[in-house]
Amino acid sequence: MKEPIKPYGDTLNDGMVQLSFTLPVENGPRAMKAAEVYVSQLNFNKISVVHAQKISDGFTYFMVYAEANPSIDYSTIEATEMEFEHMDFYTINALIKETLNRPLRVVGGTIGNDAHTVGIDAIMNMKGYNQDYGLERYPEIDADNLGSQIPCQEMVEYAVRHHADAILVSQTVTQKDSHILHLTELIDLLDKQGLRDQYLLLAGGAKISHELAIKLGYDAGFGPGTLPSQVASLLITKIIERAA
Amino acid sequence: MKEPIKPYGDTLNDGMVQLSFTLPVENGPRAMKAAEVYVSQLNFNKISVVHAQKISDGFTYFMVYAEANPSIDYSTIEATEMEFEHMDFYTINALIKETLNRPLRVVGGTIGNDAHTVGIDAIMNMKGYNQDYGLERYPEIDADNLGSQIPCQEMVEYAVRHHADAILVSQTVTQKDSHILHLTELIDLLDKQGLRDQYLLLAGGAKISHELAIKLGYDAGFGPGTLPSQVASLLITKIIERAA
Amino acid sequence: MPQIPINTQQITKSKQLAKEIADQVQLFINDHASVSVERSVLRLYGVDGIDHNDTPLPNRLVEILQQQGDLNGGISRPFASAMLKSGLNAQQTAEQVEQGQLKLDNIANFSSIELDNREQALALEAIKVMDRSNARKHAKIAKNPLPPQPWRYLIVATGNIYEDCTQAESAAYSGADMIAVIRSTAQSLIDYVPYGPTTEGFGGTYATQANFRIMRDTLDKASIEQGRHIRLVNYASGLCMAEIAACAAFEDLDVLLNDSMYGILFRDINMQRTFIDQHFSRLICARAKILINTGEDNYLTTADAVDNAHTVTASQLINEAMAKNAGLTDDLLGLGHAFEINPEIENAFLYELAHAELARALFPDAPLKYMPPTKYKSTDIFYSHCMDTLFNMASVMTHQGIHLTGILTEALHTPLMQDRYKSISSVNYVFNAARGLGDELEYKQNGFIVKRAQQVLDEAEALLERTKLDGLMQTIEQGAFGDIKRPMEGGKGLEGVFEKGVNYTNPVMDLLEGRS
Amino acid sequence: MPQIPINTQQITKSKQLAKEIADQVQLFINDHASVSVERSVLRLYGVDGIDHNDTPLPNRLVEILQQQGDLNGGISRPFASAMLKSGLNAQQTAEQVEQGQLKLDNIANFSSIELDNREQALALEAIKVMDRSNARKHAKIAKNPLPPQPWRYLIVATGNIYEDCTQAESAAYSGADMIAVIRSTAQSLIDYVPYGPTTEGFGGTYATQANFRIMRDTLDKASIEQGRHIRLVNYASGLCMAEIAACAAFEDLDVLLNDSMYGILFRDINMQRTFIDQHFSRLICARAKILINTGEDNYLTTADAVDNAHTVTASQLINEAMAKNAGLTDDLLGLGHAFEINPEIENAFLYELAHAELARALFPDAPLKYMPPTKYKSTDIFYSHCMDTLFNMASVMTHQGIHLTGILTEALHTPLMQDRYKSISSVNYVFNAARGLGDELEYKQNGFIVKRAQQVLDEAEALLERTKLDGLMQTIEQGAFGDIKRPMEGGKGLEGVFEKGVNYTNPVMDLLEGRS
Ligand code: B12
Ligand code: B12
Ligand SMILES: Cc1ncc(COP(=O)(O)O)c(C=O)c1O
Ligand SMILES: Cc1ncc(COP(=O)(O)O)c(C=O)c1O
Repeated sequence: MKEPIKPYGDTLNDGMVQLSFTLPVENGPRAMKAAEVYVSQLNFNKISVVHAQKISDGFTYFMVYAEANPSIDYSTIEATEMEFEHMDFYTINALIKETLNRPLRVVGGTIGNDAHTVGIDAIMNMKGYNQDYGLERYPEIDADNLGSQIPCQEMVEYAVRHHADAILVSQTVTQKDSHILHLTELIDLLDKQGLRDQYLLLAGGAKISHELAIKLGYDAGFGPGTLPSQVASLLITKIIERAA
Repeated sequence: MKEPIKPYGDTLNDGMVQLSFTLPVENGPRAMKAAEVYVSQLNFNKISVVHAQKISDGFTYFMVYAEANPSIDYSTIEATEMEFEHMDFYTINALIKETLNRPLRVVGGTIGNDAHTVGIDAIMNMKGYNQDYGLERYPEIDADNLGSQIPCQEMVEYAVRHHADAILVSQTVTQKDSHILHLTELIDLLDKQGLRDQYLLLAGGAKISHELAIKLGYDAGFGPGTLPSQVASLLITKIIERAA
Repeated sequence: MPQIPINTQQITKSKQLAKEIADQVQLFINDHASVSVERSVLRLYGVDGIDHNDTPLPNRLVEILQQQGDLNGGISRPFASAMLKSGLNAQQTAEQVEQGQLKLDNIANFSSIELDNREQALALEAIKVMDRSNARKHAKIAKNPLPPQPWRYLIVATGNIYEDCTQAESAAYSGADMIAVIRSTAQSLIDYVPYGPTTEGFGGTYATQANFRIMRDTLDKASIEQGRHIRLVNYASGLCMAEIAACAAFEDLDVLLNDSMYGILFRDINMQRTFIDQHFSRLICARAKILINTGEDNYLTTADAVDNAHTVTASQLINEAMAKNAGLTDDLLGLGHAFEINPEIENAFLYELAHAELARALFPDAPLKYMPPTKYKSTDIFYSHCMDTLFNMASVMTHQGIHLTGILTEALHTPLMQDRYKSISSVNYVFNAARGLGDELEYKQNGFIVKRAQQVLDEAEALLERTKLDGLMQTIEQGAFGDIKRPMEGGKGLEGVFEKGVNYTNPVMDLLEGRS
Repeated sequence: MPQIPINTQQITKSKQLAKEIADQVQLFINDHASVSVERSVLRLYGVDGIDHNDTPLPNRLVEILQQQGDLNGGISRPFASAMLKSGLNAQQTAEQVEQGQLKLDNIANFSSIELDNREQALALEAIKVMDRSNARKHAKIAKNPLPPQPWRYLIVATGNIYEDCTQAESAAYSGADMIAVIRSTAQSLIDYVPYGPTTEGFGGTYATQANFRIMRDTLDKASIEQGRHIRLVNYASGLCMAEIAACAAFEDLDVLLNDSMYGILFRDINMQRTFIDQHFSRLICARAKILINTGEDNYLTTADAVDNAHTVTASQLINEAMAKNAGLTDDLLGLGHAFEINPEIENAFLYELAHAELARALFPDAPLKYMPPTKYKSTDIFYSHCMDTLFNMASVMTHQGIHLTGILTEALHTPLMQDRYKSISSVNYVFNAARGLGDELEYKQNGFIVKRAQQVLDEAEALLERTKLDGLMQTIEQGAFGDIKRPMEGGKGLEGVFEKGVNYTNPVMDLLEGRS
């Protein structure tokens, strides 16, 4: 059954959207007209340019409300979702013990020139995140957090040396797509050395989605608010899947 | 010469736009995907759905940054602009005296069921607006501010009775286009009675633009921040034009 | 815990002045009634519904009586007599009268004791309407308690009651404690209460009893879901103040906008009519325990908020005195004020604090209604959002009662669902982060804030002195409030005012005023 | 005007402890130097430019000396000798050395007096570099004065110096008083200062002397347009602290991020290297009157802001003591702290005020650098905007010096032009509306805020006691700051540290330390 949807302001399907942007023009009636024309090219009608403000010589900032024309069919929308049961600390440990009969070995860190470790620390360090223990705390997980700015080569060597089951990489800086650069570099390196299939590869970070991670060749991607137990659940679920 | 422009974030022509809107769907990965797909239909790429928040059962609010594709040619943009010199109190009075040799007669008010008078008061009452005297203060202007919620018929009768040169209408409430309804009602009434050309017709209000006023058949439209002296300047300029 | 040291003698004196002003007006009120007071009596007796022209029956009946020239005796006795004659209930009797099958002029048919008794019985039923509503609200609050103050008040205004419910659900989900359904523009100027559920309003939704019920049901569900009693607010002010109060009592409304002067100043409703109507409406509110909100905040939308701060204070004192004359207790007095100072004034926030603390000090037990910035809101919604954030801070710092949530799109449109969410997020953030701030601070003795509060009180006192001398009606004629002048005989609705005849009866009013 | 009553004896005691800690480290510093200290000397002597591999000449020359095994005598004397030999200026001499036409090992050719004199002359030139910069800045400020505090500090970070200028112009137009050009990620880990204008950085723009000049020119124009001196800020911390300070002195920078421990904790730079480098860099700052900003705010991004508030205080005291050891005066001490408490904590704002007032009370004459919320910023930019608005309020209330403008898109991306505008609008609004608030209020004696400030000071004092006993390096090894542990021999750049030989000369340092 079709489920056509549009943005909602205060009347179903009114299409109401708020936009703000800057145009490289000097403020004035022509600038406001330009903003309106521009927004009309974005498939909107009933365009109100409600605010125009000079913010530098030759630059004007606009606030716009407008009604979007398109309607999409929600029934056709599919998200790339991870499939795993979110288990708790005890269940996960028990399951690892049962399946592997040895600790699950995980190595993680922030690669490239990214120095943000708070995210990977939240997942790996004892303390964990939001009352949820980090992987280091799991008796059945051997977790090594290498820290930040780890060159990809070093990460791979470490994984090989320590017989890791999974490599966890964190990326926070996304300016000029630097996260994609680094994540791709790691995959390429693993590919080149024929190691890609040896490891579960997880990416995470504020702007990482599962969809993006899959697209880049990772096994899973984790965004904001991820709990360590989710990561651990996914790891053991995947390992059981692979074993089967 | 062509002047192609696009929104500017931090690199020329990056097309960066901020959007926010609500979709009538329950939050979750599918909802976020729907937001992304929706924005893609608005002619954007590199879409980041940076925030998704349930705000009611079955409603999710989204914050999005994305890069707009279109580029428009600024050299082709023309705004409907009023043409008049902005004169001061003394010049205007002198000019009225010189041209008309009698007071300029103005009647104004808020028509329809709109009760907002602060705008029309700002233009007409003694006190004026932002250190700029209101029309009542002009010795050469007879200004009658009828107040709010004036039925169109009453406004017209008053204008006829008092031999007005100009009718000034204010409209603030725009919900369900009620301003357009009222402004059109007045024009239709004047048309029907063959009185349209007898008066200078000015519209004003927070969401009135010159362009809109012209479209509706008014002589001029004034938006936020209008000063009484601008209105007076326009009036006398138009009267001189008509006389010529 | 008033933070601002204010001379208690000066407070007593100002309150005394306000009482004298109110008592003067009360003398006038006591001798007069209005069509809408009479219609309210009918509604409380159980008359509802409309005729084939969509005219509400209460209007039809009062019109009939008026056409007969018998209005100055009041509707109660003729209607009681008609009921005695018909032997039917109030609604059926009214229908018969409307259809011309029964007349309203047959008082003579019954003995004065018979009529007295019938009227008294009807009036007791009317009182029960109010008491039952109060009891039902108590029961709801016992299950889902009231949240701590400041109460987060949000408006819905789509024009369509069903769409309003959708918006209200969202507001409740995000934290609203009170939902006000804004009325369609100019409803206050129509001299009847529209009937049934409505879906077409401009800038708001018609206040009808059916709409009240629909929204109350929605909020009852939301209250259970959220575990806090979410109050319903509507507007009484206008030509039907008392009738709307009656409808509100039927439908368990918690709060009504109800000001003794708003209609006069902002709707150009005749002042005599307004004073009469507000009194009866407030009697109803007092009995049904409907909290009232007054509208002093509006003054600052037409007059400058620094220059006219004292008019707000003076008006609050007058509103309070009139409310007390109608039996309203402190806990029901949502006296209004606002955060409306031009943000470009240096130290605008200090002025705001001074004004807010003064109100707090004058009415320590009243759940003050604090209005957000509106007039100086920008079309740059980010800037407006900051203004609201400081307003939220002022509100929680100074322990306000009812917090009208400022909306970042105030200068643009009636709120969209997401606007409301964004705005209440700011309230939630600030209230949590600064909950205890007011209790941590002291204002410097002789500092700017303390001096400013004192100055406003001095000016208010002077205005009250003058008002007492000239009379309130005369002072309004001179434009003392909101920079707006209204003549005593001008404005809408004067034709609905009448002097009570010697034979005037209104046993509901008598009971409410404790006279029988 | 410290608002919080703090025991002055306790302050004196804490400052004494910090001084003892700093003096301990100073003993180590005095005996050591680093490659980057030597390179700074060369820069101040007038050596600039790069070789055919893009290696800066200061690096090449120090490398050559190191390869000869002569580094522990310092670069000054061999270089003076080379100049005597070549008879050319510093730059030309360096080029000849780089090209192998001149050696750095010929000290013996000249008498010790000749060498002393040449070194002394070079050092005096170096001092003039700093003094001239100071004079130029003074002249600019005389024409376009400094605005009142808190100074509105905004960042640009496009990666392209020219695009940065466009953004900086916009920021200045909207009210910025200080512009910081954020560095490309990981520049602090490269052991040289890149050369020339650059247009490709990640998350920021390379700090190069040419980039400094380009931005300074832009801001000079903006200062004239705006009628206030707009300061330029860049980052010293990292493997090139002292060199960047030297470059900054050439290009009239007003402010440098310059912390005695940031590099250790947040960049894993070796602590010995960092302590040595920061000292020389600060000597330069003191002479060129470059205000330093320390980085205690960073601790609260990795450690909890309530639990670790005292580490900020302790670190400020240590940073202050070390800065004083390098001759920096109070007016040049932009000691850092931050508004980083989880907004979900009840009364988070009260904690923030307590922390901000404590800093204010401890360092009454320092232009404290106050960082906005970053860690708990939401991707809902409206919510984040509210957080910044309360931060702005806290800043102006507590009289902070340098106000890092919080950006509503903090949790998303480096600021776009419009983000910066929206954010500074909030600052302008709050600063104007609440300018005098801090002077109007008093904190309740024994209230939450006063007690909290006292608690933090007590904890800081205890940490300083422990640090004094164990030594600063050991305390860092234990993870006392920012929840981060760093070993004494670990981290980057240790290889660049050397013990001063008996023949070590550094006449610039001698002059800066007042030893000659
Ligand atoms: C803290 C912080 C810092 C600290 C980092 C300290 C440290 N040791 O990590 C310091 C101050 C050092 C810093 C420096 C810089 N930062 Co910074 N920083 C932040 C800040 C404020 C918070 C990030 C954070 O800690 N979030 C909390 C954690 C818990 O969230 P998270 O990372 O998303 O992690 C969760 C999930 O994503 C997931 N996850 C994360 N990683 C992984 C990995 C795996 C395998 C899995 C399964 C899950 C997972 O699980 C976590 C828990 O739920 C953000 C702004 C913000 N509010 O987001 C800017 C921010 C990230 N920084 C930014 C920048 C640009 C920088 C600098 C480059 C600036 C500069 N030029 O100097 C520098 C240099 C850093 C570098 N070279 O990388 C930008 C990035 C812009 C962009 N999108 O490209 C931001 C967004 C600020 C901004 N608006 O400009 N920063
Ligand atoms: C003050 C105010 C009121 C006051 C009005 C008092 C009065 N006597 O005017 C009161 C409290 C009574 C009020 C009531 C209502 N209001 Co009202 N109100 C406002 C408010 C806060 C400010 C408007 C204002 O005074 N601006 C200042 C003046 C100086 O600006 P201005 O009108 O734009 O005028 C300037 C120019 O436009 C121009 N101009 C204006 N008119 C004319 C005419 C001519 C001829 C010329 C040349 C120039 C000109 O010159 C002026 C000076 O520069 C706005 C929100 C806001 N911040 O904008 C809401 C707002 C306008 N109100 C609104 C609504 C919905 C209502 C109500 C309908 C709500 C309700 N259902 O009860 C009621 C009923 C009013 C009615 N029937 O019309 C909405 C309108 C939404 C929409 N776009 O449709 C707004 C935007 C608030 C909101 N976000 O919901 N309101
Ligand atoms: C006391 C009071 N009554 C009524 C109203 C609204 O009435 P109306 O429906 O006439 O706009 C307000 C508006 O703010 C008010 O303050
Ligand atoms: C004192 C100090 N120095 C330097 C930096 C930035 O250095 P880097 O370029 O290493 O990120 C910061 C960051 O906030 C800082 O606080």
